[in-house]
Amino acid sequence: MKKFVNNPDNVLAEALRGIHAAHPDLRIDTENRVILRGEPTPAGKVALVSGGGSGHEPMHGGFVGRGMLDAAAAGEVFTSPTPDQVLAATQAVDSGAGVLHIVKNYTGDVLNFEMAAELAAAEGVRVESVVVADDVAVTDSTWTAGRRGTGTTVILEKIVGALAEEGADLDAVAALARRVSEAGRSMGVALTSCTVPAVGHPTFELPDDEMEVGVGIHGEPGRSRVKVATAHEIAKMMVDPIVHDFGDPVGSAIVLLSGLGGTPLIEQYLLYGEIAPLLAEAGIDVQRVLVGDYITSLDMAGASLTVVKADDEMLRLWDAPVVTPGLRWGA
Amino acid sequence: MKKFVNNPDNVLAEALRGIHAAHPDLRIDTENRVILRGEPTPAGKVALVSGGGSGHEPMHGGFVGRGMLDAAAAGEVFTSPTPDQVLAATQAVDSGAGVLHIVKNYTGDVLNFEMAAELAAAEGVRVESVVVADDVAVTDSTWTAGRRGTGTTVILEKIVGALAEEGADLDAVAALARRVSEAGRSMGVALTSCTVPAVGHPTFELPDDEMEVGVGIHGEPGRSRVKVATAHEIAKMMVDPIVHDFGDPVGSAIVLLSGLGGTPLIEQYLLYGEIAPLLAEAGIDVQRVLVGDYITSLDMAGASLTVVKADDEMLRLWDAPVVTPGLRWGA
Amino acid sequence: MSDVVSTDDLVAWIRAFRDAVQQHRDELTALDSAIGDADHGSNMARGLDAVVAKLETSPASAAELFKTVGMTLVSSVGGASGPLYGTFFLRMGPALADTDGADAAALGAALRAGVDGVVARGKAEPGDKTMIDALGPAVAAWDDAVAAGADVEAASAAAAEAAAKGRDATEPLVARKGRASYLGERSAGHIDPGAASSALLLETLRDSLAARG
Amino acid sequence: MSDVVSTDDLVAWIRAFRDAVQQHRDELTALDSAIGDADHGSNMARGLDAVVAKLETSPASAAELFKTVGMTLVSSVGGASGPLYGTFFLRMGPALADTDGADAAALGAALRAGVDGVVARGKAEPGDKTMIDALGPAVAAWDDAVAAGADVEAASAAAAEAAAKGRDATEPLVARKGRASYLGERSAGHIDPGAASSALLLETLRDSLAARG
Ligand SMILES: Nc1ncnc2c1ncn2[C@@H]1O[C@H](COP(=O)(O)OP(=O)(O)O)[C@@H](O)[C@H]1O
Ligand SMILES: Nc1ncnc2c1ncn2[C@@H]1O[C@H](COP(=O)(O)OP(=O)(O)O)[C@@H](O)[C@H]1O
Ligand SMILES: [Mg+2]
Ligand SMILES: [Mg+2]
Ligand SMILES: [Mg+2]
Ligand SMILES: [Mg+2]
Repeated sequence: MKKFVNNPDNVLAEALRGIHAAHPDLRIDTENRVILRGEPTPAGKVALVSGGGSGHEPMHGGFVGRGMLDAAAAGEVFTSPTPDQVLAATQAVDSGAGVLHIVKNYTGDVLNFEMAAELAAAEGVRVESVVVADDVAVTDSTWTAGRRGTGTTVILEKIVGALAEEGADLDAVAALARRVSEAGRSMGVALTSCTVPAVGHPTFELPDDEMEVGVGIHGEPGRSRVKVATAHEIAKMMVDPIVHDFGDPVGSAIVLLSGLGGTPLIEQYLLYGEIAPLLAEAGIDVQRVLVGDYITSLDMAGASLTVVKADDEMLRLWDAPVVTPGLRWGA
Repeated sequence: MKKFVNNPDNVLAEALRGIHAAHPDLRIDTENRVILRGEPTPAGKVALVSGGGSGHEPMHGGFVGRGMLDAAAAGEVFTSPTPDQVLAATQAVDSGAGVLHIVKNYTGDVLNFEMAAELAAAEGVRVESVVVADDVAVTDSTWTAGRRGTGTTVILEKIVGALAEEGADLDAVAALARRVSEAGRSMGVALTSCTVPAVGHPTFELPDDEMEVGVGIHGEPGRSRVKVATAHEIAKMMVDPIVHDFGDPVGSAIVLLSGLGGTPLIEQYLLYGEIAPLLAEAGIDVQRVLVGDYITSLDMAGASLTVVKADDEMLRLWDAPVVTPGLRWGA
Repeated sequence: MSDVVSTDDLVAWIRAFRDAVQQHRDELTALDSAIGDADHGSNMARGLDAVVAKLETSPASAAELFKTVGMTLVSSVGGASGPLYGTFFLRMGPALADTDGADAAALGAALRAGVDGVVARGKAEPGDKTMIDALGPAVAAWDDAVAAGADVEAASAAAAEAAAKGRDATEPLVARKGRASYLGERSAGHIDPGAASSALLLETLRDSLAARG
Repeated sequence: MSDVVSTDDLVAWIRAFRDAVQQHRDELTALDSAIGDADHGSNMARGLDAVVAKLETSPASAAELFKTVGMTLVSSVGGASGPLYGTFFLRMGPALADTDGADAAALGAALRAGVDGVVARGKAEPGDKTMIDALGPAVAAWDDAVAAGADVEAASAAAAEAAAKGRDATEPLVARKGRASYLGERSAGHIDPGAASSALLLETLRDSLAARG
């Protein structure tokens, strides 16, 4: 394993040190592994709390700041945070106006946030939760754990964060969050596995001429393994299932093409150059787009595509100012 | 080779398509492979032109926009652009106030920009050039090609871009550029080689337990090969030669820790967590810091550290608004 | 040898479980690599190390022991296994609140309370390819043994055997819960990591009871 | 066989140089991988393909030929080799401006003008481990051969041999110019890629002149 690490079992604590050093405007609760805005939540502002396993940076800690999250709880690598962590984050940022939990649909995340919400409620904090489940690679059914939550989370945190900043109440914030969540679809592919530091070798073996289609962001294998394809063919593998899953015409959309951590920007742009015309062909009118590493899977080479059907309110809130390490504009 | 590519010999043209699709506010001169701001240079504003081989994204195309570059000429992967390209960029953005060429000190870049400057002068465009040569891994001497230009280039483009935006004349802009250039030092390490698409296999072989110290950004081997070390030891390998090379106390500084393309953000933060205390110990007062992929070397796993000794004017200009794909704040 | 299980016996079990998880850490992670995210071994090891650290001060009762174990797992593991194993122990505690030294029936009832808690939290059904596929058969076997007059040694042996069989039976299943469900058909052909750690839980109970001598 | 080299002969040389570079493309890139950035083969191949495409329309004179070759290389190669090889040919052209069919002395003078141009642009000295270490000895050998009464065939053979020896002699050198200089002592033990392509340049001149039959 070749990584910038000291002790593979101490990656999270040490990465938090670096985040602290690099972003003096954020606060770090070292004990609870929570990343918070420098300033307390203004009275009356609904607070947004997210979190999840580490290894997906800049998500979520990199999206803490004005116009986006109020706090993020950082679990161990690929392991959702514990209820204590989420509770600490929730209590730290509640101004009395309540807290929205933004949860990605993984059993661990759902259970831990659920317990945290119960504990917070017992402490008198009003908590609403939204669970993002946007990965079309996973067949959905009431009998399964359902779809994974991936890229839509980032777009949701931005849009809903802007609404909270405007002073909307918890019900309105939660309602918009659910609307954005339902409007998003994602699909990921991997050219290599990733290596979990504590494990020290790749999570799965992938021959030199094969790739995984329909991967999540935790190094889990995908839905199928195919021969390595051209960027054009890969773009189709990503766009087609999303378009198919939407079914109805999409119209205006916000699009995110995220690298998974080991894929350089030049390849991401090249891939997006193939994706953009396919989206246009499918009648998806890309109003806003991000290309870059926003939701990663350690050092995995690969990319995930997210399309969120966006109405005018979502676009307006997307354009609102945001000041975080990972997304910044308008201020 | 596992990459998002179609034809390995067509990477640049196809990546430009993606940049165009992802950044509708930029203009792309497809024929000359030049990335330009959407709006023409305002009358009286000195224009900044940079460029170099591709494979270092977001540098330079990702730094085109308000407050930074006016145009960037994109060469083939790791190959400096031709004089025609640089001339086309220069002529496109000259408003009559003259053009600053920002050149990294590689023989190819220097020669091609030199020829372009001669051609531009012949066409009546006033051109000044600054050559960045900040890599302390390279022993400097009048008998050699001198030091490579790396991370200081990014910081220079930001600071000097802000001065040009304020309406300073070409002499003032060029003078500041030289001042920033002289104030910067960089040092890079690689955990893996990179793979040039047209070549299809890694540029050099690196055993699983070894790393390269003192690498540039073109996949060239470094100054020495050592056993893979802890993040703490690697931080020392980066900080010590920079501090030593400055000699005099540094005081206030702007710091950039850039991933080389294949290293995820969590590792970069972890490494920066080790670097920050070493800088403090050495009396370097970090006033501003960036951690992330800003100047990359395709899919190389590794990082480079840049320290620019910064006076108050530089800090003020650093904080000025910038609106580019790769750096954005204040607007 | 006694048919009553003391709090010390239960502490010995938890310690033995920690040791077994540490010993099988890489194996559990390898199982999780195949159909999950390669952390089940480190998750369980981290949690049980924290538990054992808490047991430096001896718990006054079985109820207190299991509350400590459950709370510590919930607050130190994360992932799916943290809340699920945590709930398991948090539910076992109250079931033993009034007993001072549990007999086979009481311990069986506590185990069942724990398993019911896991089902309530995780909503897994038998055959979903989860820890329930080891835990469920284990408590059923325990109850059957008790009904047939078994003592704790015999009941725990029957439960451990059933858990191991349940673990092995997860191999051909297509996962419908947890992270492995994302793989669809590709999840078949691998043993579920949570079922494997649950089998260790029952095996260490059997062994630590037997070792009381 | 003639001692006067026609424009067609020179066109044949440039085509032969392209073919040789294409053939040795991977080899040149491998040399550049060891001490550079792994692009010398593709740089030269790209440039010479562009040159050969331009030669679809036959140039009227040697001067026009070399102007086209030089400009095309400058505008299509980039890197260090683009301006350097470009300058080489751009300087050769004027040196042949007044000759209609070059003899050994004229061609030698043109080659020397080209090499002087490369030195002026790149500031490399002999022993810096660059293309100059192949080109310099080549023109010196050419001049010596002409002084000894050689015709173009013999002069080009001497030059090609000297270039190849110069190329091989770069192996132990520590680079002081170009990208290889960043490696310091580690650049020793590898042949310089530019010297290797320059040796091909002289070898294809020799071979294409000899092949005129
Ligand atoms: N809904 C559920 N009910 C019961 N057990 C579950 C459920 N979801 C997952 N599990 C168990 O959790 C195990 C995975 O635990 P672990 O790897 O530690 O957590 P994570 O999946 O969050 O990485 C699975 O092997 C499975 O046995
Ligand atoms: N200053 C110089 N003078 C003469 N030749 C040089 C000089 N610098 C580099 N070269 C030659 O250029 C070759 C490298 O060319 P190439 O790989 O195409 O460009 P780059 O180094 O820009 O990638 C070197 O092998 C060397 O022979
Ligand atoms: Mg996990
Ligand atoms: Mg090059
Ligand atoms: Mg797991
Ligand atoms: Mg080269």
